Amino acid sequence: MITFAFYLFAVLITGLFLVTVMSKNVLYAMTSLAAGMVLISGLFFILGADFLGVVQLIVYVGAVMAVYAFAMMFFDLSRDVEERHDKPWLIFLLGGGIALTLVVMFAAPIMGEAVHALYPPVAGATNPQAVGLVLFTKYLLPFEVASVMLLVAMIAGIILAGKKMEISLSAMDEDILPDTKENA
Amino acid sequence: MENYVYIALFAPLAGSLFAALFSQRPKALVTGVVTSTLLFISFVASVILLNHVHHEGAVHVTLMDWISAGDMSIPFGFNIDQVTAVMMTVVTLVSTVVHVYSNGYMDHDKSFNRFFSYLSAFVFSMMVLVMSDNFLGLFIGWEGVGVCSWLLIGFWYHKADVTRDVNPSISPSWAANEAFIMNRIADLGMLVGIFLIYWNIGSLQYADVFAAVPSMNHGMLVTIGIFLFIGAMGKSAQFPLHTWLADAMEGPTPVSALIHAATMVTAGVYLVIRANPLYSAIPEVSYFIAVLGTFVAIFAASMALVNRDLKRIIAYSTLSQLGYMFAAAGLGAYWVALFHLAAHAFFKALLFLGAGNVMHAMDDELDIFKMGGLKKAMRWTYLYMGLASLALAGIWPLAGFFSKDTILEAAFNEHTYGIWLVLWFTAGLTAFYSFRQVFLTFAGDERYKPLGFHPHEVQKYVLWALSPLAILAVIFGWFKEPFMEFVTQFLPAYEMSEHTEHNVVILTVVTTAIALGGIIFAWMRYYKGLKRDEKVEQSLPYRILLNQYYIPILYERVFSKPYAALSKVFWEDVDQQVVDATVDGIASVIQESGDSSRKIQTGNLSDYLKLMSGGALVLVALVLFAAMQN
Amino acid sequence: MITLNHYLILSGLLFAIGLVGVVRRKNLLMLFFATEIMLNAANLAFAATSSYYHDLTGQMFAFFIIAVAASEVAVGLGLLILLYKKYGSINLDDFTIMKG
Amino acid sequence: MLAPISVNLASLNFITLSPMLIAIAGALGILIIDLVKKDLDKTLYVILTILVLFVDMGATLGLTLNERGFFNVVMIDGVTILGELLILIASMLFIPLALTSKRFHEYSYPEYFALFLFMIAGFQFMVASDNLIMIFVGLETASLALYTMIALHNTVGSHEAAIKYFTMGALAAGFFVMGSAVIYAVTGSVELYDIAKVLQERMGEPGMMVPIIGGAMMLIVAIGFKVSLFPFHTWTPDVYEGAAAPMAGYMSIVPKIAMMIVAIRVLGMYIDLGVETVRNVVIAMAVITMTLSNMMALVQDDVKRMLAYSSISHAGFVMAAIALDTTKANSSIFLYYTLFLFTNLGAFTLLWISRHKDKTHHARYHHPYVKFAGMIHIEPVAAVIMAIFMLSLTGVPPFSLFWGKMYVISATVDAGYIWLAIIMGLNSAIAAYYYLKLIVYMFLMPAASKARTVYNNRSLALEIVIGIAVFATVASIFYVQPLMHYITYLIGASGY
Repeated sequence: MITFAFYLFAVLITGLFLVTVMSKNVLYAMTSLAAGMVLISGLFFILGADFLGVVQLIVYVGAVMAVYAFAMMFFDLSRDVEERHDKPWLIFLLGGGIALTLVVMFAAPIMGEAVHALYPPVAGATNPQAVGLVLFTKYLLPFEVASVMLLVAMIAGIILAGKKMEISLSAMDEDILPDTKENA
Repeated sequence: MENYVYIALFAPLAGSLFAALFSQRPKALVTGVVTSTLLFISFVASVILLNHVHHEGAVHVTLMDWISAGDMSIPFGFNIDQVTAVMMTVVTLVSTVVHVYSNGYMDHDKSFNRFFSYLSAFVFSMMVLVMSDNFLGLFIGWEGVGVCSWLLIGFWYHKADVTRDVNPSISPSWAANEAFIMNRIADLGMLVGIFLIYWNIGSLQYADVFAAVPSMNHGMLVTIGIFLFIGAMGKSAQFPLHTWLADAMEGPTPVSALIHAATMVTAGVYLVIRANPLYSAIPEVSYFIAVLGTFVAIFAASMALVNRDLKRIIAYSTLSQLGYMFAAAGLGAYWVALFHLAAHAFFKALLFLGAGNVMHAMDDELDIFKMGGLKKAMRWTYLYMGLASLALAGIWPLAGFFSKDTILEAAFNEHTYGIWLVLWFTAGLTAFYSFRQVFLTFAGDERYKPLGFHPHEVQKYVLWALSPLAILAVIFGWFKEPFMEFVTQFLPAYEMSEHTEHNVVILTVVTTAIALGGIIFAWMRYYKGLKRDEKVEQSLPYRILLNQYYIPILYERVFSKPYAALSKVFWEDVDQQVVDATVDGIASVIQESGDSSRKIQTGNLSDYLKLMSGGALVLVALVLFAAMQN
Repeated sequence: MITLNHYLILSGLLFAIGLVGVVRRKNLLMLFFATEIMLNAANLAFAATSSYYHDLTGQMFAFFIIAVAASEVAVGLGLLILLYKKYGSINLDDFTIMKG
Repeated sequence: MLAPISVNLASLNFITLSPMLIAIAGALGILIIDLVKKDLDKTLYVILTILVLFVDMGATLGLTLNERGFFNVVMIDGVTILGELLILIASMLFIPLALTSKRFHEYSYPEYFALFLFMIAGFQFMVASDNLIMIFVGLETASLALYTMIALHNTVGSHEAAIKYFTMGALAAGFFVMGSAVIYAVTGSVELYDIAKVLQERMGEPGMMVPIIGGAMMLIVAIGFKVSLFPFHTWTPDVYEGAAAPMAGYMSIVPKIAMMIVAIRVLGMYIDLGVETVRNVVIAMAVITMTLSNMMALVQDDVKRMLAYSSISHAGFVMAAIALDTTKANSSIFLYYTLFLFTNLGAFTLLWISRHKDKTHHARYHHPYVKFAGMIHIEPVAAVIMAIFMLSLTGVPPFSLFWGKMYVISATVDAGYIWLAIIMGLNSAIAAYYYLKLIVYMFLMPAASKARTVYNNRSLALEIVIGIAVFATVASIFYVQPLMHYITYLIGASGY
């Protein structure tokens, strides 16, 4: 059953992501990306990483895709996008080469006796509980830093898309600059 | 004591940097004052060190481990022993006087500040040269003084080239280049010597090197000695690399006084004195040095006999005196060489600065045939130059008497009577040309009047500044005994044999007699005025001497012209077609590979991403091959 | 029986697909989609390894990758909006002033 | 029900976190000040930032060697301390460059200074950990702030620069996580000391070398991107050209040194394990990088672009030393970058001073060579200083980088890589050509047009920064020895 589910998901995800990278239509690309991510969260559930699956759904499919959707509207990309490709063979050579080498690499007997689980799930805990236990002890610091990173990203997003960027103090001549106080 | 070492060393550097700050600005008196003051501070520190060394022995300072790459380690340090202390004191004293003097001399020069910057930089390099405790530091100072000398000789680089008939030095920039190239040739020899030392001994510290000398192969010592001496020959302008020194007189006169009389040219002598354990071990090379020095002494003196150029005469006399120093050093009388070096520095600097005064008064005219009777206008300068000439001629009780006499005694003592005879005769020539110059300049009829010159004495403070040199030129010789005791704490003592002691009075009388004879002869011929003798002036010997034995022209014919012709051939046939093509080829290959690799940088992000992915693919694919090997 | 290798190979394939997108796309928005695919491929590898080793570290890494992806989207879209407002294009062929 | 976990606060060793916490607190403080009172002068923010950096430096100096904190996520060893100090010194020299006499866009944002401090915290986390997760999060925090700061310059070039950097950075991040995933799959851990242990055991297993080295290669892509090794360097010249000059100078130092520290930790681990492929690949890339970028630098018309290629070349030079993985090589890297920091930031600051709002001498470039023609006649002091920087970059003694080059080359020789040392020497010789080209322009060419080359972006703050840089460049002879001593002590103490 799991075998079947894996292959089904694998084929679907691969197909959907191929659509994402090959389609000329942004809407198709984005929809297939979202669908592919939903299916990946399905794989997460199969793997028993329930919490990760939920996060994947909420953050990716919920937040990130929503942002992309807004962006798409902003950029007015409902038409097919025009892309010029000089050497299509090069692209597939690169992609195929990487795929081949990665497949060879991952075909190695990865699982080994020497590997010991350092942070096994606590017995009797559900996956979110176990994740929480590790996340808020061992990985508390990266977690906090991630919050700083999100703050940075928020500030960056706000000021980059902000109104103040519309004129450039760096390019305008000094005497015609508006007299903004903070620049005095 | 360490602090004094640093003060003495870095005060000139500070002065130079300070003056450099103003280099593009119009004249600012402050640069002259500050650099002079710093030089004086350096002088005071040197004297304190001299005193310290006298009472407590040598001071050694390690600044840092300078180069430590792999197995190579050269600590960068300074060693102030007796010889160094004497050199430091002489250098800083003369430099201080020259700095003060330059304030007056360069008063109207628009590059006043730049001049002081160079001058102080020179002193700094010279201090590095004498203070370093290893050959590499010496070499760096050596190169430093070379560069400063080049800058200073060519200080008036804007003067155009003229033919050799008008000005034997052609032009300041020509003279500067000549000096630099000659020195370069010699420095190459020196560098080879230093490499050989490192190669054989594995260290460049004087202490290590000289400790290793006794255990070394004699042939190698001779080779090293010769190569080092080639370096010394360049810097001290020994035959056949001597032509640059006279031409270097194109530089401002204070430069001539400082660099080409008192300090830089003595670097070669210093090197031989410094390397005395080496040269003591190779008597054949030392003997050659003595012979060469003797030859240069008379050779240069002979050219001074007929020259009409005030500064060139002094330059030749410098050459001649350097010959004396080498003769003494070559004979093993190192302390005598050092003694003459110091004494010579004082009176020769005085002579040059006096000549500078005359030049100033005569609007840069240097032909002594056009002077005469200047003593009325320039009483003090006359006195100074007279004193300095007496000292140079070796008249008792002035400095030159003691130092030169001792050299002659040493020559006698070594039973090298040939050397003694030549040096003795040269002493007469020296007296003659010195006073020929003095009398033609200051005594007799006032030949300048019809030519429309209005000479005047220089500023008071300049004359005052010269007084220390004048005093030392007179009294320095009286300190012969203490000086000997002091420096022989470090240098090998040189004792006269019984035989010499026995004859010392006779020797002194004989030497003084020929010197007096030279002066009297000059007095008879020139005191009353200039009487030109056409027949003599047309005679072959006279013309040979006047044309410096045709050596510069010979060099031009033998080296420069064929070299130019050869260059032309090489340039047209070999260079353009082979070398140029090769060099151009390499250059254009580099340029082209730059241009073609530039194509990687298309500016298109997509191409960058492709390149990056391609690189990643290659790396990961490489793994498969690498793993197959394992 | 599905082993870890199955998951990893799938992850490798997805990564390659993402890479194809990155080198193929000229439209920056769609290029960003491709980078998301690459990050997701890594997520999958982490989650699978985590599950097969019974070790939570992999899930932690995946969790942080999601956070990073979200942040990158914010900054990237900020930049895109800036570009679009200034130049009316988000095609990277239009940004080739600097080269050579 | 799960038993509650109690964590002993003392065991967290909070002190190890203090440098980063100070930077973050400073950034938050700036944001709050901006919220409370708008339109404050940028000078205030500059001073505040410098103050925070000073406190940060104090905290860094107060760290004890070889400590771990926060569940072993934070690791303080000699390399960490050196890295943090270099980051802070470069930052302290960078931030006063905001005080120009002309106004530039980025400095009108108080957020700029907050982002700057966040970025520093990110880099500090990156160098203070051997946990791949922590390194990744720190790296991304810093990078995102950096992209934004570049874009905030708000010129055509800076927009293009930011998008190029961002996109390639995203690809590099992809490789980083994929590489980490491979390593995790092989070892079950993301902590380097643990990874090393497991790898040691697993290297003998048949067929395992492929994923073991493969993971390393993918990390090399990410590392190579950040330190700009060929073929991942392509962003560098474009981004430097588009970014403001101080930012370009900063980027040539801080992100690179942070990533080099990661490289020392990660690649050093592989080399210690005897994976020669990693060493050979890094050396090969380093050699290609320095040679190629030297060639490219030769044909540039713009000084800033030339300096960009030159800094790629310097990075290649240093990466070659990283591949040697000896204590001496690792020490010489830090010496090199300390000296490079002052010289390069100084050179970029001089470009900054000469910056005009419009492009005065060239259609595309702000700092073409012709702009500096005859500079000796217009600004003699600046010309001499620039010449000193160029000579230092060339490696002319006694200026600072000579010592750096000498130590790196001698470390190479000591490690037995004579041919590599020769290539390094040859490359330094080629490099002399393009540095001297600028000197020739400044000293021997007639001045272009006097009025347009007045360096009116100068201000006291910039002059002070240049003064410090010149001093460090010229006086290096006096401090190289003790500095090297200190660096060797720290590196040796942490076992690299």
